[in-house]
Amino acid sequence: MNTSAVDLATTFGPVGLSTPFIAASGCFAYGEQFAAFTDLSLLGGISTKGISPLPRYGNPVPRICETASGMLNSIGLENVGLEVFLSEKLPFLREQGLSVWVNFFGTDFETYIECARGLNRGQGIDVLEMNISCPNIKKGGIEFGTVPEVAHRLTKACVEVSEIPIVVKLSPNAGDIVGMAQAVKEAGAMGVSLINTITGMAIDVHTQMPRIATTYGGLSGPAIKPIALRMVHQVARALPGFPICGMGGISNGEDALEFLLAGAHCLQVGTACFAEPGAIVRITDELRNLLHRVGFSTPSEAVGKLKTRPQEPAWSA
Amino acid sequence: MNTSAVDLATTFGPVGLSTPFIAASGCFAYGEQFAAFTDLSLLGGISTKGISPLPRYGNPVPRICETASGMLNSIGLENVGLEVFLSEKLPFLREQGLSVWVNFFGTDFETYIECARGLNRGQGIDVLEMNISCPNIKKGGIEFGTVPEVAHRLTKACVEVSEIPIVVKLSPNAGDIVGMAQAVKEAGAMGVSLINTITGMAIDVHTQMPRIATTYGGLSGPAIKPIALRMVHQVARALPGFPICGMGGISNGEDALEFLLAGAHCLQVGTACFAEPGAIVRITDELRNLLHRVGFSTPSEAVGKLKTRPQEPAWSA
Amino acid sequence: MAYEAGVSATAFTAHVERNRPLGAGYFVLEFAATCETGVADVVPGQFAMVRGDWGRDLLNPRAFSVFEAADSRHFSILGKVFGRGTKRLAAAVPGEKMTILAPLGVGFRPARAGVTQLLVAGGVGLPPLHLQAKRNAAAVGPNAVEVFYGGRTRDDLLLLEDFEAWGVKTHLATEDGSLGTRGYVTKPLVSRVREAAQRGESVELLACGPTGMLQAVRKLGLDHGVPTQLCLEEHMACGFGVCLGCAVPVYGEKPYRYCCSDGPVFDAQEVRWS
Amino acid sequence: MAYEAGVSATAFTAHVERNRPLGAGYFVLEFAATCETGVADVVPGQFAMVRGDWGRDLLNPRAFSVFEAADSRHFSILGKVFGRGTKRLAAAVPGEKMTILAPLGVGFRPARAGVTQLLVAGGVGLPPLHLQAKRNAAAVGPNAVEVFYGGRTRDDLLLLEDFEAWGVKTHLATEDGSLGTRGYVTKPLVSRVREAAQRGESVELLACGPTGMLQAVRKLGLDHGVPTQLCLEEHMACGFGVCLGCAVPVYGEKPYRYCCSDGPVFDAQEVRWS
Ligand SMILES: Cc1cc2nc3c(=O)[nH]c(=O)nc-3n(C[C@H](O)[C@H](O)[C@H](O)COP(=O)(O)OP(=O)(O)OC[C@H]3O[C@@H](n4cnc5c(N)ncnc54)[C@H](O)[C@@H]3O)c2cc1C
Ligand SMILES: Cc1cc2nc3c(=O)[nH]c(=O)nc-3n(C[C@H](O)[C@H](O)[C@H](O)COP(=O)(O)OP(=O)(O)OC[C@H]3O[C@@H](n4cnc5c(N)ncnc54)[C@H](O)[C@@H]3O)c2cc1C
Ligand SMILES: Cc1cc2nc3c(=O)[nH]c(=O)nc-3n(C[C@H](O)[C@H](O)[C@H](O)COP(=O)(O)O)c2cc1C
Ligand SMILES: Cc1cc2nc3c(=O)[nH]c(=O)nc-3n(C[C@H](O)[C@H](O)[C@H](O)COP(=O)(O)O)c2cc1C
Ligand code: FES
Ligand code: FES
Repeated sequence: MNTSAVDLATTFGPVGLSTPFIAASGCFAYGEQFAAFTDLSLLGGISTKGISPLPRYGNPVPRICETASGMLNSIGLENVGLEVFLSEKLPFLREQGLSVWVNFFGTDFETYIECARGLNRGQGIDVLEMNISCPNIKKGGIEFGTVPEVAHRLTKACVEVSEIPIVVKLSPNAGDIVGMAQAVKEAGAMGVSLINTITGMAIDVHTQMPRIATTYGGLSGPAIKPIALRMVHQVARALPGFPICGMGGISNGEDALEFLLAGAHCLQVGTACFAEPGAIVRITDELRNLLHRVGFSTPSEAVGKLKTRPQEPAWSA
Repeated sequence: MNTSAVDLATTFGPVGLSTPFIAASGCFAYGEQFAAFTDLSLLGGISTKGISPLPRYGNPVPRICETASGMLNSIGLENVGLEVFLSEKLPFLREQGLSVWVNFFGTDFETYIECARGLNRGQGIDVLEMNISCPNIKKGGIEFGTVPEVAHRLTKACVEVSEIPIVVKLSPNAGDIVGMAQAVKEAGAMGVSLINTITGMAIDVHTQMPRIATTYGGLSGPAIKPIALRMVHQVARALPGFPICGMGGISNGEDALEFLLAGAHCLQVGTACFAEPGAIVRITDELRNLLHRVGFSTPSEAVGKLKTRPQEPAWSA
Repeated sequence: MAYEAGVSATAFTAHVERNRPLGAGYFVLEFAATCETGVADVVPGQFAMVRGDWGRDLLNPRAFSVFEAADSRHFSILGKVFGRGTKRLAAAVPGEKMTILAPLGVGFRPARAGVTQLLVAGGVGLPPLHLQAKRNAAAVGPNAVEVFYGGRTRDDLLLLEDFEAWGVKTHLATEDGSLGTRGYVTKPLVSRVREAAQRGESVELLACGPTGMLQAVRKLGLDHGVPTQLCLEEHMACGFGVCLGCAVPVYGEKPYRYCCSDGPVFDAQEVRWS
Repeated sequence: MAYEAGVSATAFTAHVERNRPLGAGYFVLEFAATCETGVADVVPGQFAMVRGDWGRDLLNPRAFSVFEAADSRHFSILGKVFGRGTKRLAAAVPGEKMTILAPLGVGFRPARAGVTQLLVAGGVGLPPLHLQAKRNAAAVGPNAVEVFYGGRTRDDLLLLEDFEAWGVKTHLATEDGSLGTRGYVTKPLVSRVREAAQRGESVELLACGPTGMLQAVRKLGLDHGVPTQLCLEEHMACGFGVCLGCAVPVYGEKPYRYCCSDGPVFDAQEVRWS
């Protein structure tokens, strides 16, 4: 198949990407380990494990469990912290020739702002991806991700201290995803990432205990794809042109194209990388072939191109 | 295995059930077709396809599609209407010796009340299951299922005209499931059913059209089980003792016990019945064996018996 | 009207006895049921819902016309690799356990003396018409049926030797002209229907295949006033009338009937297609 | 400290060459990789992440100790049917394609002259210690290792003939007394450790098996000041240090290390178990 006519390069707001695929936050650590298994230069970008001002050591075990076509995790936002990230992890990422997205969070307004400000000291960061859905943080964390007004204030405060564009990663646990997107857009976010994991639970009936130590965890993988796709479509329709980075269960080229058609401008792949470290490279090839087959020559041509069904003939009775 | 010691009979508020299993609304029609494939008397009960005051003919096709470990549907609440239900469907149900739950809905306050009042004319109905999550109804339907204050008023209005206990079926699309449960409880609901389907979407990349005619549909099946279980647990913890009918992806005995442990008093099985009309009978046997194995002699003994994990030893550093 | 079997469907377990690849992604799966079933009384056009031990990923069973039913324990389906489910089925090995619901739905009307049934099959629409041809060639005589069979290329035209053995006349068409008429199967069909009209011969049309073909056959039947039965496909979750997923737009009192329980065979006049 | 291999893991495709059932749900799967891999250099205790073509239902690969590695293209695992994944693996047929990541993690320290390694295996904890016994019996001598092997019943004690062939001494225990000492394998182990202390013999403990057994071995090692390595199990999504799912509570600067990349073999002193 002659797919050389397809050029996968694209843009996400002001950010240029060699492909629409970003490795999803929390699923690629800081990229180093993947270098052994896959050619990092074939990715469009990497979103790092969420960074907080201070290091965090994460939640008790067990932290993960498998569910039907999905998995639950409660890692507890473990990360090396801002300073170690800047000095030990960022240089490696910067050298890979791909778009560097730093996912970050705080535990309150002050630490969010502190983290955004601190990351602006780093060289070569393209996007700050602000995670406002921290189910595993106790104090008030839930409001950042579910109350539009709070999200608005938080976003605004971080945008004010950042030269690097801020993309807000929304929580699917919000009742009104469009309201959330609108709120952060008005606060100056460059775009939104959606969706983060959906809060879920599993029980071991033999021990009668929750399967993960924190009782609840975040559901990811193919199981959530229909929900993710719907949310991307809702936001894309409500806020035309506003950059959306879509994710949730993408595991092959068709999944990827579904998200583009629904209105995502670029994509993240998370859970699929665990079982198959080369997943993104395979999916990239599959998308290239598929775009060619259905007649698009770039990913951006496909963005939001969902067709409406022909109306059924009117009912005669 | 001697499982005769396990007695599956249980109660749901004032309603006695021979087993905790109710066939889920919309997945068993009015029960007739299943009689050819399974022994209806082995079920605890049946919840009917949702009934509205007037017949409804449903949505354009395609109405269903498969997703990873789940399916989307947009049937459009097609049903025979109140009068035909009472005269042609209810008599059959009443004769099966099981608990009769009539799922119902309206398109506004008046038609909800009209339907609840009308169903009170029927003989042998144990529960009116009020569906307040009608994603496929255009006008304002969404508010019934997502705004606690509106749900409260609607429930109260229906409770006032009904001798038959009303159980409100909650929508997982609500941002605050506990707030919804609380609101309908205070309005006089006897209990809650949760969860209904989660709004989702799928796209056929070859035609670039939505896979179901209405673009969005309701996601059901094992994919949603972790989310359903979490919501049951949240409501059970917040409203101890308040009857909860749990559902969402139950397909075997372990799934059923998970829902009981999380706090559901009885259970519904929907999607699993399509691939296997005898699914509920199999699951009932599996639950009986499992209760015996883990040491419960009735389902109600297991309700809410989730154990907490032992604390991890303190961190020494 | 279409014809319904007297025997009702049951749910049963069956083992794959044989998986016979026919080339180009087509395969015949032969099943042995673990108990007595109603499949022996199948009416061509009736179908089975089939599901393997596939875990929860592929949730819904798949619908297949009953291709052949030797006795109450043995039957087969003819499929083609299309998506995830048919890929699994094509790879099924002898001994593999499947869950089956069959025979379901309403099938084709049998042939009767004096009326020639023109059986129009496109691609994977062959199985019910293959069975209809076999049954009626035996019961009424080889001239009671004629087969119009179209595909993309010659590899899509299967089991032609069977029709020959039964003495049933075939009219073949391929889009690439590699076998029979070049173009759609409706080309030879139109000539045949015109010819029948000129000769005052009674014919009826029975069709199964892609939607485009069915639309053309429907129009042909309606235009010429020829009784026409169409075997339709809709996405199905249950196959026995409870999910209401498989609606077919119809003319009449209600806007929809159900592919699984009112069909899959419908009268062309009833189907509400623009 | 535990011992890390010099060769790094790769992701590759392998086909099942043979599926050898060992009774009581145990099985050995022999794989042939489609390319050169690093498995030949495996250190006992290192593991493989294994996943079949299972659809999306079972999302995560499963971890298995490398049981044997003949050369850079051939290796095997020894498993036991436990849940959905091992059920699938137990039913794997020759030719079936699997995706593999191996060899991963940090394995056991090799034996050296003058120190007897007491290898403590419980149930499905056998594979890495079977390999350790074989390697070290050959490299250092049969007396360099002794095997303590426990199970519920005699059917759980596999491949005893191998140890005999290598000249390696075994101490067996079954909970029901059907073979060896009745009770836990720690019973003969405790006597052996006491005996060594009395004789001034240098020993170290290497253990793999159920958590209860590992806790007992850990306590024994710490109480007697005997160097002890434990091969741990944690739920894993990736197997190579990126999901952070497989945390192991440890003493030290940080509260957790990772079973897949820092282990699965840990020093007993490091493990933070109450
Ligand atoms: C009454 C009836 C009889 C049929 N007889 C045959 C037959 O004899 N031989 C044969 O090869 N095929 C037959 N089909 C079509 C067959 O059911 C589909 O090809 C098959 O479902 C595709 O499944 P898949 O898993 O490969 O595709 P996927 O794309 O994975 O299917 C996804 C979902 O869509 C449904 N679906 C996809 N295509 C169709 C379709 N064309 N019709 C209905 N549902 C579909 C599937 O059942 C499944 O639920 C029949 C369909 C119907 C309704
Ligand atoms: C480093 C390591 C080496 C192992 N070596 C072997 C071996 O050589 N032979 C063998 O039979 N087993 C071994 N195991 C255990 C094996 O991975 C589990 O038995 C297997 O994952 C159970 O899978 P399942 O699909 O049958 O169970 P399910 O209950 O379906 O598994 C569900 C999920 O839980 C995980 N899980 C369940 N039990 C365990 C467990 N004990 N450890 C880790 N994850 C678990 C699964 O991997 C899966 O993600 C090893 C585990 C680890 C971590
Ligand atoms: C183990 C794990 C850890 C994650 N950690 C983070 C994180 O630190 N920050 C964040 O914004 N999202 C995190 N996510 C969410 C993913 O980035 C992604 O939004 C989600 O998993 C859905 O995509 P997927 O189905 O492709 O995995 C994590 C997901 C997983 C599975
Ligand atoms: C085809 C279909 C039709 C449904 N119709 C209704 C309905 O009429 N009223 C209602 O309250 N729920 C309806 N439901 C939701 C189910 O009753 C149930 O809440 C949901 O499917 C989750 O359970 P499950 O995963 O076991 O199917 C329907 C579900 C399906 C799949
Ligand atoms: S397939 Fe369920 S009603 Fe027809
Ligand atoms: S299994 Fe993913 S970090 Fe260890």
